[in-house]
Amino acid sequence: MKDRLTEELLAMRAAQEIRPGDYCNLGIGLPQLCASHVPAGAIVQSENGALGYGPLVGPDDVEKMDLDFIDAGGSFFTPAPGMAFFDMSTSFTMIRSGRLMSFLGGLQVSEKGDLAIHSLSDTDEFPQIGGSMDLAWGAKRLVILMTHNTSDGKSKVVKELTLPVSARKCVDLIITDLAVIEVTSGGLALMECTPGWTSEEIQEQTEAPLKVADDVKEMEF
Amino acid sequence: MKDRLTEELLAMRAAQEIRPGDYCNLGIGLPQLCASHVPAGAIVQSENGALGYGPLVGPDDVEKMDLDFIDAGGSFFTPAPGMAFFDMSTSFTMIRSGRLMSFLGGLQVSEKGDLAIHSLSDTDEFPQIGGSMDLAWGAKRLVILMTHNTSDGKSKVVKELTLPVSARKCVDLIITDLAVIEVTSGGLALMECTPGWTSEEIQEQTEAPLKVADDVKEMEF
Amino acid sequence: MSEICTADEAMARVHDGDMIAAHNWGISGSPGYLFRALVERGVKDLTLCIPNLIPLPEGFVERGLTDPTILIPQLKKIISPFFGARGIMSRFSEAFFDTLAKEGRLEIEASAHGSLMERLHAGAMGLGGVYSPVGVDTIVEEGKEKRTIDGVDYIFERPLRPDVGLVKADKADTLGNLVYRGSARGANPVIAMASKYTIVEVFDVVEPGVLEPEMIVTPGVFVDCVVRIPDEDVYSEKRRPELMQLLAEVMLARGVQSEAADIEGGEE
Amino acid sequence: MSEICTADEAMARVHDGDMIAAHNWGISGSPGYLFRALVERGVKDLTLCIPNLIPLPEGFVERGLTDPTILIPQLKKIISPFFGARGIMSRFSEAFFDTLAKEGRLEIEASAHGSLMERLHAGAMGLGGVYSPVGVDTIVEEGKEKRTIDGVDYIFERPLRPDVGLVKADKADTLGNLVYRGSARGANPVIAMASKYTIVEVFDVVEPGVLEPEMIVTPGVFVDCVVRIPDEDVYSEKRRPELMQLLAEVMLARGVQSEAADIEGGEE
Repeated sequence: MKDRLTEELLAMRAAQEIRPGDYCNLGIGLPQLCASHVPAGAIVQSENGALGYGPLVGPDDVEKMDLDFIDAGGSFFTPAPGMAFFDMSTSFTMIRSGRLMSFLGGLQVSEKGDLAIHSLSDTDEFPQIGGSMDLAWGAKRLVILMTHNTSDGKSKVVKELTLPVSARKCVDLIITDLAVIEVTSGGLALMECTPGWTSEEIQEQTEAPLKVADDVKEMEF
Repeated sequence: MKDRLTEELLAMRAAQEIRPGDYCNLGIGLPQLCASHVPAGAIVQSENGALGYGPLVGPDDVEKMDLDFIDAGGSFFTPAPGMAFFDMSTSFTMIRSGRLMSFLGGLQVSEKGDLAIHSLSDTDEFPQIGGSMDLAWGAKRLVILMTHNTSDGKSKVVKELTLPVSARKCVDLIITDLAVIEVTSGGLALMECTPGWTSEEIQEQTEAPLKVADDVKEMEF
Repeated sequence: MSEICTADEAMARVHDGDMIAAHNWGISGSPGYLFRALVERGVKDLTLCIPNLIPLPEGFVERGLTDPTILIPQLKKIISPFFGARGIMSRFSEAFFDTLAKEGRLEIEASAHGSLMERLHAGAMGLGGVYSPVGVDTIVEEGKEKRTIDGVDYIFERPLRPDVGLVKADKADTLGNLVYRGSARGANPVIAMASKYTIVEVFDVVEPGVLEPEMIVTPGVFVDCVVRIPDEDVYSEKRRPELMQLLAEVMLARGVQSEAADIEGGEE
Repeated sequence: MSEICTADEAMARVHDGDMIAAHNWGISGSPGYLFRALVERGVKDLTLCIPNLIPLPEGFVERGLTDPTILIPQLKKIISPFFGARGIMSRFSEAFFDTLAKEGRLEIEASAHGSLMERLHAGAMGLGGVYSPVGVDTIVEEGKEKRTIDGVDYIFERPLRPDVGLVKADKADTLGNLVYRGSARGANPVIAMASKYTIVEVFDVVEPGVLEPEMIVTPGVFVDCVVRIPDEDVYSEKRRPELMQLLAEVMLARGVQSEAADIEGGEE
């Protein structure tokens, strides 16, 4: 079987969507891994109430960890000049302002750009909504980072969501371990393929129909 | 003609309603004059976003004035240990929280405790609502400080408001240059008379009927 | 990302018909330097959301200071809780207002202070509207939906999402993070969050890290454009003692009264 | 006026059936010292409003630390956007939850983070409710009024006005003014403003004037009761390095993962 992207490579590709001067919220899971690849001059936001902090502390730097410097995923971050702290009401005003781009994980994305992220079942007793619904609604640009298929091989890029919807028509771009896919008014456009994979092979792994972009290319890192 | 209270005496009597530990908003006009008589341990709030500041700067202390230390009426205040500044959204959250008592001026108060304060006419092109409606709605206890009669002798304590209403059933206590009047569910109760004035004489100056309290007494300062 | 620019450059972003928000409670905390630039920009049919509309006392305008009433000829609508009536009427003739009214050119919408803050907050949060208990049975409820919830009466207040916010802060860093001083904070942080495009005038711009992360009131993400007031300008920090002196003279001339004393209406 | 008291004295104010609000995002900023006191108080049928319900990793509870899931036996309802599901299920048996569900004793109300903040804000401002655009077409809209305003769909969200707010701040002064540190701020200031009665745990209490007026985040008027964590307690400032060490050990044992890593559901 062909190789898919590692989590690290996926995060590196995704981080290319962030430009200097952008404000970006990094969600829990794969998006967190982008923190180490954010370009200089871009500013990271965390929904629990921090903006403009520095790189995450690695496991070898325990002495740099500060109990009061945690991001939304509970990772410890380092301070940076110009960072700011604020309460969660201010944080969600920010998130709903349309001034942030947002990277989220995903369980499913439909061809219309609908997103499922918070639960695996309609009868889930303990849903995990967190900030995802606010982030999906308010983002200037919403990028979903996820594996292309579930662990049992089902496509996560679907015609219609089968999992509980988190927000409708919100996704702008999908980055998976197989492809970069743009959500357009005319459906899903395959923009980039993981090295070694053809458009046809990616379509085979994808429930929703993909239009192959004229300038489709191989992913670069 | 008998003497009515001076503005200064009226403010001194009103300030007796404030106890150590109380938080109190002082409105524009007569209430501002209470600032010099607030008991130690009581904390003053200003709707533009300040809490716990010190006494106002007098006209002889120009060198103590700070352009950024102004109260709601535009008077300059002195700093005090433990004072805090905040934005107007926080300030009106405070005002609506029921945690502040409030002193306001008034144009008319009805026997039901309705208040008119913001305008002299229904067709007023430039109403002066400010924070009065919020303060009247949100106060833990609302005390109105005003002259008992208009400059042309009409009663400002009325059966029904003839001026535009600012808030209904909000007033707890009326302090005028003639009397201290409590608004009760059974109507207005005359609690104190200005020295030299009898209950009957005060009723003559008042459109709304006053029940004379059993323990009615002369105002003290 | 916040840009550092001049007032003229910033004003290029303001267009005919825009909704503008600004703070006003006398001189302190009000973006007078930007008001002046807005007059020079000459755009019209603006809607102005402002907590107070308080004219400066005599002697200030002559020195190059600007209050928001100066903007009236450029406005089609004012949303405000408080009008410094006498001052406004003395600045503009009654005939001027009659003309505006006849031409339907100046609409006045009264609000309560707390409700104005709440409408701006609702705009910032993307809400469709809120039910507010303040102003029930008053002029403020005119034309608005009313609803009783759990036995309490409320008015439906619509969100305000200004096209441009004019903000006055004490200092900014180059990332647009803002701190304020004393009671000059006012509605400024609320306006910065609610506006689609936020322009800020400051006394000084500092490097990132100079403002402590715990002290920053408005994070830079809400700020599009930072204008540093030039040193020689009447609004500069350098010339504040001069303003204070002028204000003190006005106050002394009036006796115990305050800067905003003429805002009190009629009987009060 | 704010009082300085012990956790036990403060808890006397909490009664059966009360709505409680608290912050939780792991250890930092969460009032664990007060959670422990609330367990000791033993009141029941509480409703808990909390941004997250994240169990502590193993090894923490054994050292006297408390997370909000410890309160579950005392609750009749939880309003929260985020449940650290696996951790909760491992702490309490499935049978426990089945029993609660059968007896109708534990109601779960899901929310979005921003909507929870907005409902607390609405409670603080005395609003009757707000129309929020977030959660339309999702489980969050169940049982709620929907309304289209200017072409956009909204859900009617009701205000939350907790009876008691449990707040964690860094320092208080004797007037109850609060400052926070870093991301520990979280929902604490929102909860302090929304609650009818606010109890705060702090590392230290200082004299008025020590906290700069520009740095105070929660003005003392919102604070009823300040509890200073005793020096010897596991939650004290003195023992924070010990907590940090413990947390680091947990993280190292897990590899690159974080304190809250087990909050991620299913596929993510």
